[in-house]
Amino acid sequence: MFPWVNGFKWDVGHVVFLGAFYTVVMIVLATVVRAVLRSRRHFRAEKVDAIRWRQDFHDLPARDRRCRHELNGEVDSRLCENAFDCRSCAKHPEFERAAAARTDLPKGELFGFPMPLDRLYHRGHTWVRKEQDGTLSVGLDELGARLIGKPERLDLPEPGRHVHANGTGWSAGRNGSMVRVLAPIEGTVLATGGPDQGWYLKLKPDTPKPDTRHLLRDAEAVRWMSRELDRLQLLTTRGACPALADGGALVEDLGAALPKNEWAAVCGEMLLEP
Amino acid sequence: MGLGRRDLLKLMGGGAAGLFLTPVPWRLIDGVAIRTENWPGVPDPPRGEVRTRYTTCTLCPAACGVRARSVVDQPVSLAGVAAHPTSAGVLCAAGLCGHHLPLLPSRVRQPLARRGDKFQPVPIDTVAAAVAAALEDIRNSGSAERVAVLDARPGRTASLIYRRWLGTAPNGIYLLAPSADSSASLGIDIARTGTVLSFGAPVLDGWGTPGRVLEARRSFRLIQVETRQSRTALLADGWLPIRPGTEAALALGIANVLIAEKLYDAAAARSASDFAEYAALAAEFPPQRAAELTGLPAQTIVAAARDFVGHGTAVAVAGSDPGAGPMGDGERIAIAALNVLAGSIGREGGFLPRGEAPRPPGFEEAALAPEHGIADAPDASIRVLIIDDARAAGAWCWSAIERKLARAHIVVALTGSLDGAARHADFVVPAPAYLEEVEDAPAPPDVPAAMFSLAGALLKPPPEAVDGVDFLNRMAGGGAALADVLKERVAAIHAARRGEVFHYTDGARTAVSDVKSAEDLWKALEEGGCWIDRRPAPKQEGRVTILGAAADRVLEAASGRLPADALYPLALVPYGWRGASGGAVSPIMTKLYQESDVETGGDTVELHPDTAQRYGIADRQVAIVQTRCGSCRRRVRVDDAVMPGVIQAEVGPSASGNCRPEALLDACGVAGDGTWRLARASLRRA
Amino acid sequence: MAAKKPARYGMVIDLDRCTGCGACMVACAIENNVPPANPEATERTGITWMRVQRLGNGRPFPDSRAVFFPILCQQCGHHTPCVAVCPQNAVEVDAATGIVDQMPQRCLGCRYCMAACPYHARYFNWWDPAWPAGMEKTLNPDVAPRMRGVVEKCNLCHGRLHRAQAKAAAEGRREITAGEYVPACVEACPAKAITFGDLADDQSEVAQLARSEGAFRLLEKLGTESKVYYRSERPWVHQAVKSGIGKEPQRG
Amino acid sequence: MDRSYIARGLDRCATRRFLMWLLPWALLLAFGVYSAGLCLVKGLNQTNMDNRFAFGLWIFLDLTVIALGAGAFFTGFLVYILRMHELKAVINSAVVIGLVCYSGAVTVLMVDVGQPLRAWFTFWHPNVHSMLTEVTFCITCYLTVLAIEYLPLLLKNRRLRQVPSFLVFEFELHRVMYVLAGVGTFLSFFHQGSLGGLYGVLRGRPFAFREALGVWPSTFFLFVLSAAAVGPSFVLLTTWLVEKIAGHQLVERPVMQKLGRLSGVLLIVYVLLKAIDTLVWMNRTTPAEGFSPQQFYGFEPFGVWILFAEIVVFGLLPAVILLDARRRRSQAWLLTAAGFACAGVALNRFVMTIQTLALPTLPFDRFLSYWPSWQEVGTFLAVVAYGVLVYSLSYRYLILFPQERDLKAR
Repeated sequence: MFPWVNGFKWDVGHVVFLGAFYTVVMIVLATVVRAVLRSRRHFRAEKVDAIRWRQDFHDLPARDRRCRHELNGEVDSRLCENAFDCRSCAKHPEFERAAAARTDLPKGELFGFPMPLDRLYHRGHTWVRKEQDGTLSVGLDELGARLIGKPERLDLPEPGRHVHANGTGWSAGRNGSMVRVLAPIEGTVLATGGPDQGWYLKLKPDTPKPDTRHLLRDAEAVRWMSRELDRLQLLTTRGACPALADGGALVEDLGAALPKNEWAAVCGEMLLEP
Repeated sequence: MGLGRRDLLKLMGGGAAGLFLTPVPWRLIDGVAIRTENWPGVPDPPRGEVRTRYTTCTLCPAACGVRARSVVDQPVSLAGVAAHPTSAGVLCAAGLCGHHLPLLPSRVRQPLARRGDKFQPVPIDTVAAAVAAALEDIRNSGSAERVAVLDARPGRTASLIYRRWLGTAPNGIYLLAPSADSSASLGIDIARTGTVLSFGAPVLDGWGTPGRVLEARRSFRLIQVETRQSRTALLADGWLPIRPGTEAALALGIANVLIAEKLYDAAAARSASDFAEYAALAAEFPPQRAAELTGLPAQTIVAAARDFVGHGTAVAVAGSDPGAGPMGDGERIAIAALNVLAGSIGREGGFLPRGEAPRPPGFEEAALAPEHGIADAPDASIRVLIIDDARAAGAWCWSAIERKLARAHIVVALTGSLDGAARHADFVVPAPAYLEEVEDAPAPPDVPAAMFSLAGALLKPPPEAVDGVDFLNRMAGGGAALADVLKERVAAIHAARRGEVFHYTDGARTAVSDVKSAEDLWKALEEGGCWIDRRPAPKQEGRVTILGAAADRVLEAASGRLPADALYPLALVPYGWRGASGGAVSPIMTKLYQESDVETGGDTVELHPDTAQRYGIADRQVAIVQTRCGSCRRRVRVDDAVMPGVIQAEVGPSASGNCRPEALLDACGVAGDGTWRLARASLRRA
Repeated sequence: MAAKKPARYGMVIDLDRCTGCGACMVACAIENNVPPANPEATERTGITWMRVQRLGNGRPFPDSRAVFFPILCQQCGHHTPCVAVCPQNAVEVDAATGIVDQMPQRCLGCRYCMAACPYHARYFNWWDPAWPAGMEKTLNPDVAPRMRGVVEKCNLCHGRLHRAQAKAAAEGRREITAGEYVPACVEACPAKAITFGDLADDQSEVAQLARSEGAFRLLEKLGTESKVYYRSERPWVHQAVKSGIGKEPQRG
Repeated sequence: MDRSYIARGLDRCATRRFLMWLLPWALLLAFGVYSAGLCLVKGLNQTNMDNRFAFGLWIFLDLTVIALGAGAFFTGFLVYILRMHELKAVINSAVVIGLVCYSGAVTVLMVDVGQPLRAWFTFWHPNVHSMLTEVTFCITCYLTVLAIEYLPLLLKNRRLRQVPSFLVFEFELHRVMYVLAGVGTFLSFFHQGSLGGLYGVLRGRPFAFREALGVWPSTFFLFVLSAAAVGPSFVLLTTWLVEKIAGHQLVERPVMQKLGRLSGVLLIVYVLLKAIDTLVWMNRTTPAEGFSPQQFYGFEPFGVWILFAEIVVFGLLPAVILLDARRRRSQAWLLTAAGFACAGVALNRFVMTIQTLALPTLPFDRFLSYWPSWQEVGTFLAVVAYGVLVYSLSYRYLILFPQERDLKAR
């Protein structure tokens, strides 16, 4: 084992064999140590949320990773490569330019499903609204709200904490399982609300003019939402339970309507948590 | 700045990590390795001053010289004494582990009395009193009941003391243990022998004095007459596999050829008073008939006869197998007769008469009870039977002894360990075991010169040990101890000024005449030595008788021992190995009977493949051997060296428990001539 | 004086002399503190550094003949099968004596060496070594008994070699003389069937016997250069050894 | 109630039902641990091995199990080194199988040696020329590697990944996986090989002894090859088995066929080389050692048929089937062939270990028979039970088949 241990010989066999052995040990050790150090660094750099989202996104089934422009019909089939952050997407501006002539003005509701257009929508079913005071309020859109219904537990970030776009905004507990809600945009938490206030977070944006290119607005948002409703429909009917009540209107509280497991699965699907 | 717990932990962690870069932990592990290499938990051999001590082996009549390597006083290994005049530096397997015998689990450490089939400790005086009472009763009642000593090792000084005591005891009778070689007055000049014709004698396997015989092996031809392919048969120059129990027939067949072809020694024949009668008897066994009886081809018998006398002095020896007991007188005589024909009695290389170590005063033959075989004692006649050293003589068929016992009887066994015949005793007297007592060893039966060796005591006997002489003295209320008588005898030897002393320590020899005093002689013998008489000059006997009154017994033996028997078609042939068939053996002997091909073990029988097939028994299956007298379970070994129609059964220790030969030997049953070496048997799968 | 060339201790066993009495086995067991067989042991789980086997000529009665084959570690001098396989150097060939040494205290009991040995001369301690109560005091002080779970085998009576060397050293000699070192089995053999000595010394009796007519080694073609020779005058023995395996031995 | 531990959207049976499934295996494990305990406490006299049959059931099964576990390294090699991404569908499962097989084998080896407390001497005083040393070093290293490869699967568990540091660490580990896969391949190559060398070097066992190519006997390479060939087959079989038990598809069929094809290709090469090796052994190696091959097959029941079965029935036949695309498409053919391939390798290991020891080498030897004692069997069953338990738990709480959710969605 070592030169000073009984039985060790300085012959080719020993040197080659033990050499190989120690190399292997070193490589394995180095690999693991590297992994540890790097993860420590990420940890320090508060990259956790980013990484989590990247992982989640990677684990999402293909059908949930469609590019927004596919939804718009501006491209027939495209998977998003930037984890739904169009700001870092090379192709996004091109699509935008191509779609500059978007004219159709949608109305603020969908099958009696309120869809206020004064705000920007995130694909995790949250919205952002720029307030006069320059803060941003963040909330759950109607679908999200009905999905979660009345949360039994609500883990909101304490004021002063910084949230990242696509990071965990907050998580809500229902039916004994938690579901995390993605933050639509980065900013520092000023105040926290809840289902009753109609908003969940008040954020102080990092920059006076926050970049919101990655969020859905107007018609695009509506199209997306209608597709989301179809998805939900699909999901819930697979579980053969009434998600859409009479006339295709979404029931008030899916959390109550769906059996626990189904609900958890549906939440995961809709709120982009694999 | 304060040092937080966190920093402290970090420091410790770093320290631990750093430690691994230093040789310290590795050295520690190496230390552990070396420590664990010397694992404890196994017996630790006692250390101490290593000495070499000498004694003489008394486990069998061969009386081999023994060199004992001892740690302090405990012998840890035994070996032969190089250049020993008779044993020639040889010890047999049994002798090599003799130092285990005093430590056997079956060792007897205090006197025992039988209660039902258990033994319970009793004071020695109770035993002595019981025997004394019985003696008194015989004396007073004047009945014809006998007082007997059954001596497994005749010819010792102790034997003389027994015989003297029996001379005075009421109806005393001195019995030689069955299969014990009697203190015959003829030895064989084996070094000069031309041919040895052995009828079942294990010549190369512990017969006579192994060292002496094996040393001479190259110089004599060996013809082995034996049903079984024994080790001797394997190494013999010729093997005559005869049907069981037809030794006498073959002997007479050979005699027939010798006489017919005038190959015999005419002078020797003339000296025989009843040669004509013998010749007439032999005439009834022409090769043809002998062939029919023995199952050998006639020409083989003729060839054997010519071979026998064709190479210098020829001796014919009758075997007594350690497991199977002695041969019948008929066979013995028929075989002995061949020596007369060969003229080997009293000739160089033949049988030489030999004397005996001088006896101390008071032991003249007249004063002693004569030697008898067990057969000589009338049935149901023995009231008191004292067995000396039950384990020494090999296996006994207990029923042969039992039938001699009176209805009310006392059997006292003097023994070191509770096994062999001792298990049948009413009282067991804890005799000193091998190496525990100073005793003497007489000349080995095959040695042509008188000898006397002392076996010095290397170990202390247990406090309650009582030897035979001591026991007699306790009954008689006093008398000389064995040691004193031995001293007297040594004094007598010294006084005779004959022969020389061989010193085990340095292999030197000193003429007795040069030994200053009897004390010096005693000292020399006790610290390892033996006295050898000068070789007697060869001289032909005057008149000899060949058959004597035994003609009919010879005829009976010669016409075959095993008459056909429809119910019991097979022949059961027990056999044993010297030093192991008698009783419990050193546990090391497992190597021989369990972990090698040397012995098959006392729980097996061997069959020829055809025999096995006929009875539908496969190798290693268990079978039951059934005879008219009993039965026993044995594991079958199929071996095509076995004669078809024969069951070979080893008598001795076995993997499946200690040695209990009785089952088999009792199944053999005692024949008319008092032997049990053969029986008709049948076989069935268990 | 010039350093003597290393010894190659070996032996020649005369099969025509071996009576199969087993004295060698007993002497070996006593010398080397080999325990008696455990009551549950079979012929295949006992320990016999020296083991007398029986080789038959395979012919039926009355033509059947047999020889006794004392089998011990053959002290292979080349390609020593057990040395190469031991994972932790518990077996090594002593350069000075040519003796294949087993270090039970180093052995972990993987038994790979036993699978490797074509002579089946290696034995595993399936049980704790046990002697009847009180018999421990008859153990040989020069040899440590082996613990359960390790492999052991004949080392030509190591204890005796050391004793001889110690004696020589005490008398200020470098080398031990021929007769000084003799293994227990050789000393014990009543038939003097075993000749022991230094095969490297051409003058030695053993070397001459090894070269003599009728001498052979087991599995010679394996090229293990074993240092245990056998000899026999009997042609059928050579025949049986040459023909090797293939037919069941007749003895059950 | 363990829902929160099960990844979202995976169908897993109710907890109670799962426990019922675990129960018998747990009992089996307990029994096995008991028998192993007997062997450790009372010693190996509890087994039916002996001085002549120094190796028995355990070594045979160790060799087999490790060969079957080769799927782990080989699939890893294909995915991370050769970048066959479609095989990602089974890589996780393969890793678990590998971990189970290797850890099981090593545990049994620990019971098999007479002085387990000294096992580490092999590291401390290594004899680098011994195949067993190579095996010991490589297997222990590889077991560590497997454990590290298993770690990400574990950390990806729905509950555990809530812990941020776990999440990040898993992420980082995943990125260096190709290094570990490489190391694993290297190690596996050597120990699979040296397991073959184990017997090939036994000059004293002419039945097993083989000519050396370089420092290794031919069996070294045959073992590597056969292990690589049978690894995918075993992964295929287990996947199918799990599908049957779980009651729904876990892997896309093309992936299975791909595995089958890989097996087939390697198997045909192996059979070819094996045949050549056998011929060389018969006509060169054995005669040179003074034996004739017929002698070895003269002892019933181990006649020539065993050679035929090993090379043709369980070698050539499955290879041909697996190479035929049409047959491969039929599940039945695919699985039968895979089964045969595994059986073939098992038979090869059996011949190498058991038959080698059963055959005599000296004229007065007997042909030996050996039957394992219940303690031996029990100890092995413990490994099987342990394997099933670990796999079941992994299957329930970890994501072994990434395609499962999508397949379910369809």
